[in-house]
Amino acid sequence: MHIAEGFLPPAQAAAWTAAAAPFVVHGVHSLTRAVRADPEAKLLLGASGAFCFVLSALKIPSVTGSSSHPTGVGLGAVLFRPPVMAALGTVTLLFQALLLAHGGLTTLGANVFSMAVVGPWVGYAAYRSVRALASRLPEQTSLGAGVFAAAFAASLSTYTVTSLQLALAFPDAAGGVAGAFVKFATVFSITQIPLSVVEGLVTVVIVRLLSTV
Amino acid sequence: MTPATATGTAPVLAVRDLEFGYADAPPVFRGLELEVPTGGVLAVLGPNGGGKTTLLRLLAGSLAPKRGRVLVDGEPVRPGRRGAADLRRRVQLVFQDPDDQLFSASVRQDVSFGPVNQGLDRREAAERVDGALAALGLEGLADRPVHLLSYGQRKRVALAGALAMRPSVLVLDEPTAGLDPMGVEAMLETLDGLRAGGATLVVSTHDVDLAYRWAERVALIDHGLLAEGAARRVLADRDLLSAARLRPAWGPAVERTLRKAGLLAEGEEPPSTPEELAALLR
Amino acid sequence: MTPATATGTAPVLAVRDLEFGYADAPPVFRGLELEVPTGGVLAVLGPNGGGKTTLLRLLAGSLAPKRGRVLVDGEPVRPGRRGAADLRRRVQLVFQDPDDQLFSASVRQDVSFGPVNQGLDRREAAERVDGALAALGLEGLADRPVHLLSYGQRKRVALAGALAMRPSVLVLDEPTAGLDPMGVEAMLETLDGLRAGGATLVVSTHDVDLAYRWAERVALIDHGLLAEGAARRVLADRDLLSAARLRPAWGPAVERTLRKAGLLAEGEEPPSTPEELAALLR
Amino acid sequence: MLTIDAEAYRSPWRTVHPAVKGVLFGGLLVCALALPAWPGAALAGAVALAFGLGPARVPPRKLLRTGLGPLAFIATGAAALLVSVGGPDGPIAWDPQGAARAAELTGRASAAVVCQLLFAFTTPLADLLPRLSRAGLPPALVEVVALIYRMLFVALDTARRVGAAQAGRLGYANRRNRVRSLGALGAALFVRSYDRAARLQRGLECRGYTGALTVLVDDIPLRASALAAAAVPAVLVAAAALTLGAWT
Repeated sequence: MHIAEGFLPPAQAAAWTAAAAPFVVHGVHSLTRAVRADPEAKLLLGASGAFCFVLSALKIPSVTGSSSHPTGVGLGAVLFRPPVMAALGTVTLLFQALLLAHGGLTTLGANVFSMAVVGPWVGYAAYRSVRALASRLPEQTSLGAGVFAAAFAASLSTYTVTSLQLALAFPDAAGGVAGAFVKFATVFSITQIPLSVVEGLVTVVIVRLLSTV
Repeated sequence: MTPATATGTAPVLAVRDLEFGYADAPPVFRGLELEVPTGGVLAVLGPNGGGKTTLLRLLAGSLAPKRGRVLVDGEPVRPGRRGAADLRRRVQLVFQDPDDQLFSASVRQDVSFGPVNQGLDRREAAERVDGALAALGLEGLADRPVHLLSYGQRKRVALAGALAMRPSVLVLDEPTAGLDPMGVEAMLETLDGLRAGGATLVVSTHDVDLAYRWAERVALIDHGLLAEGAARRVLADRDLLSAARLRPAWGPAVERTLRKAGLLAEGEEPPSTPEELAALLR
Repeated sequence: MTPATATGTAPVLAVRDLEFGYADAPPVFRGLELEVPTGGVLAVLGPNGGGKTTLLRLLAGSLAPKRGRVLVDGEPVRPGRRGAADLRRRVQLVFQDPDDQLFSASVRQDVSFGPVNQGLDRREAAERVDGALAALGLEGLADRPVHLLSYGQRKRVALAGALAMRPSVLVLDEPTAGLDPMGVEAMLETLDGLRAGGATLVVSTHDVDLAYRWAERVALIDHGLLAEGAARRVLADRDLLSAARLRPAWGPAVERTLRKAGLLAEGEEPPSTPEELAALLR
Repeated sequence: MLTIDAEAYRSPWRTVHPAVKGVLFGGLLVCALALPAWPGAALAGAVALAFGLGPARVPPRKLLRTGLGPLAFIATGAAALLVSVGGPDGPIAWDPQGAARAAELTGRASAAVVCQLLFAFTTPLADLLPRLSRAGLPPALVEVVALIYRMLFVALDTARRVGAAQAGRLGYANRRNRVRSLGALGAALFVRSYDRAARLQRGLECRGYTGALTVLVDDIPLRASALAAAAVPAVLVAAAALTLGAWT
């Protein structure tokens, strides 16, 4: 769920950019450090970024037809760790805005905050906690549960943050920010919740296959 | 071209008045008519970018025509998803690059992808898989990981995956591309085995020599159908070949040489490979 | 094989007593000796998996030999990184798949990588880029994005990137693979232009017909060097070809036919393509 | 292929310096966001469209088709403003000011989307990305971004072909198959992306790669006068909108 160009008031767009900036700067820092240590890292990061973009462009089947969806946020967090995802996710979102018209340039900060910062961190936290809780279960089951939790939680938290961002920008006349949050969360839940489940399942298939190669 | 020749059986696959084009580009085909006779090999020849792969994908339901119809066993394919799924079940396309088709961990798992998607039960799917592996001499590789196989072996596995669907027609995009001479021979032998079993094969290639010696019929494609007919006749026509931006084959020129020199008796088959020519001279 | 023939100039590239193998596998080469004479085309032929690409990578410094040496202009390449970098500068390898070498979205930027990386100044680098693009007839595509080019065009751009390095030797892995007949002709014409300009080309292929008509010398490779010599001589030897798991070419068999039939005068060049044979018959 | 990307390379404005296009469409974008929506955003959108469809010759149908996605988001989001929740008139009620707010938001955001799209439709990323290092971004980052841009087309191509092959074997015939096929596609894509990286590493080493991917970037002359001229439409829109606004 990408916030379109011009949808946020300028002050809020700037505020979200400022909020996302430290995470992105930190991500870029760890990225440039990796590249300096090993020239091969540059090509691996290029391939990873391309992978993230294409994954996000895959059409996930859902009840309401295919929909643009931040696919791969949870998977990326598990595969590349949240700091690197902050950088790769930002590049992906920039390319989505310029090449696919998904999301905007002034709203890039807000979208980065939800999809490249909060989503990966929540997904990664979910993955670690489920793995810790399920450590006694067989490896395949524990991995599957952890990955599903990562993808589902990343997807759902992204959607929650986006709804919150919209609520802060357009508080309800009567219900205020809380009322507006309920409105936006409801409007977008029709597509986003089933998508999160399907994305969780697809991600489990991906990781299962990758762990057998 | 008549819808179905009165003399023979109906063609297993046919396209009528087909139109197709990619976005932002002039149509590749307009009013295309083509029939694939039941049994034997139809080779589709033409330059890169001339529409060979596009035609193959249209025949196999992997692309939807803008206008016109595809007919299987004389019956038009219904438009929409159901029709496309039906067409795909009956016409299987094997891609040029096997890596486009192989995405499972093991050979057996990969070959079972189609049968499982068809909703067959375990036993029946396993039977199909074993049959396809046996037909391609892949039994020994069934449990090997796909990425450890050679290019030629991967090409075979991709073919097995299509065969396991038990299609009426097998459509192969450049089945010999990237193979070395022995690999080409082995692939042709395999396909000959399928042909002998009654299969209908549609094969794209730009190897004119190969089509001349191996296909019964050829279709020359370059943004439309330039010619269609018996391989030996069409591929001996140098004007047609040059119109299709292809180069002449050795076969026809060698045959003329031999006839001129009186080295080939009336009614004797001309040699179709350098080996046969050498044997003739001995 | 003698280190450097007393009569000619020193070979531009040579390997001496070379050993190489991949981990966990028997060695591909052991005690390999090979010389690449200055100027002209040396075709490397052999089956897939026989070591063609490995040899090419060893020649170009993309793999390090376990034992033995590579010599450029008679001088051994020093071991270690510096030596390898030096070898890579003088011997440029063009991979079969252009996407293995093209990293930039813009044709001109991609071709400029080598010269800029060598530390040339802007003006000189731009000159090199323009020269390489012109030599390959790519001037019109300089500002097109790489991802919108055809496979054949991308192959040319990869070649231009190597050419812009002004190497002593160009090593090309299957430069005609995946191209259609006209694409093959165009590529050969381009390479002929480089050959006429004095370039030394090492080209791998499994197209025996192509090597027969186009290369001066050939090396047959199948886990070691089976034979090396003048193309017309080596490729007419059917036992050698069969030892290298290759199939005979049309050329030698056709030549024998013509001589037997008295259709070729003493000292007259035999036809090397079907077109030439047809012209001869007219 | 990606429509916007392919059109950008074909654009007659490709030879214009990216900064000039950035000032033109960016200026109008700022107008759309900062001025009163009526008539500011409407004017900004109309002027941007006039430039885009006029001299920049952006094909209107492709512009519309790519704009449908963000417009759908805008419509859905704005629709939420029509109602109010938890007020005195019950849990859900029409918001009397809702229609005006929704209309304002729709107009503003649509105009902004048009400005963004027109910049993207006239500015190929191959021309834009190498210039980012001059804008102060670390060169290593710019090189990685440029690599991602090149490699994503190779990966997209792979994804399309693998997807078509799966569809041919009924991989997308029902929902269950679809989940399995998409998972297999994602895994194949990941493995192939890493293989691609290793092969490109090998290929670039042969071209002398030791860590830096520096290339020659063509100089497109950037004249101050052109930059100033590109700012004029936005200034005029702002002036017009403020004067009109003062009258009404």
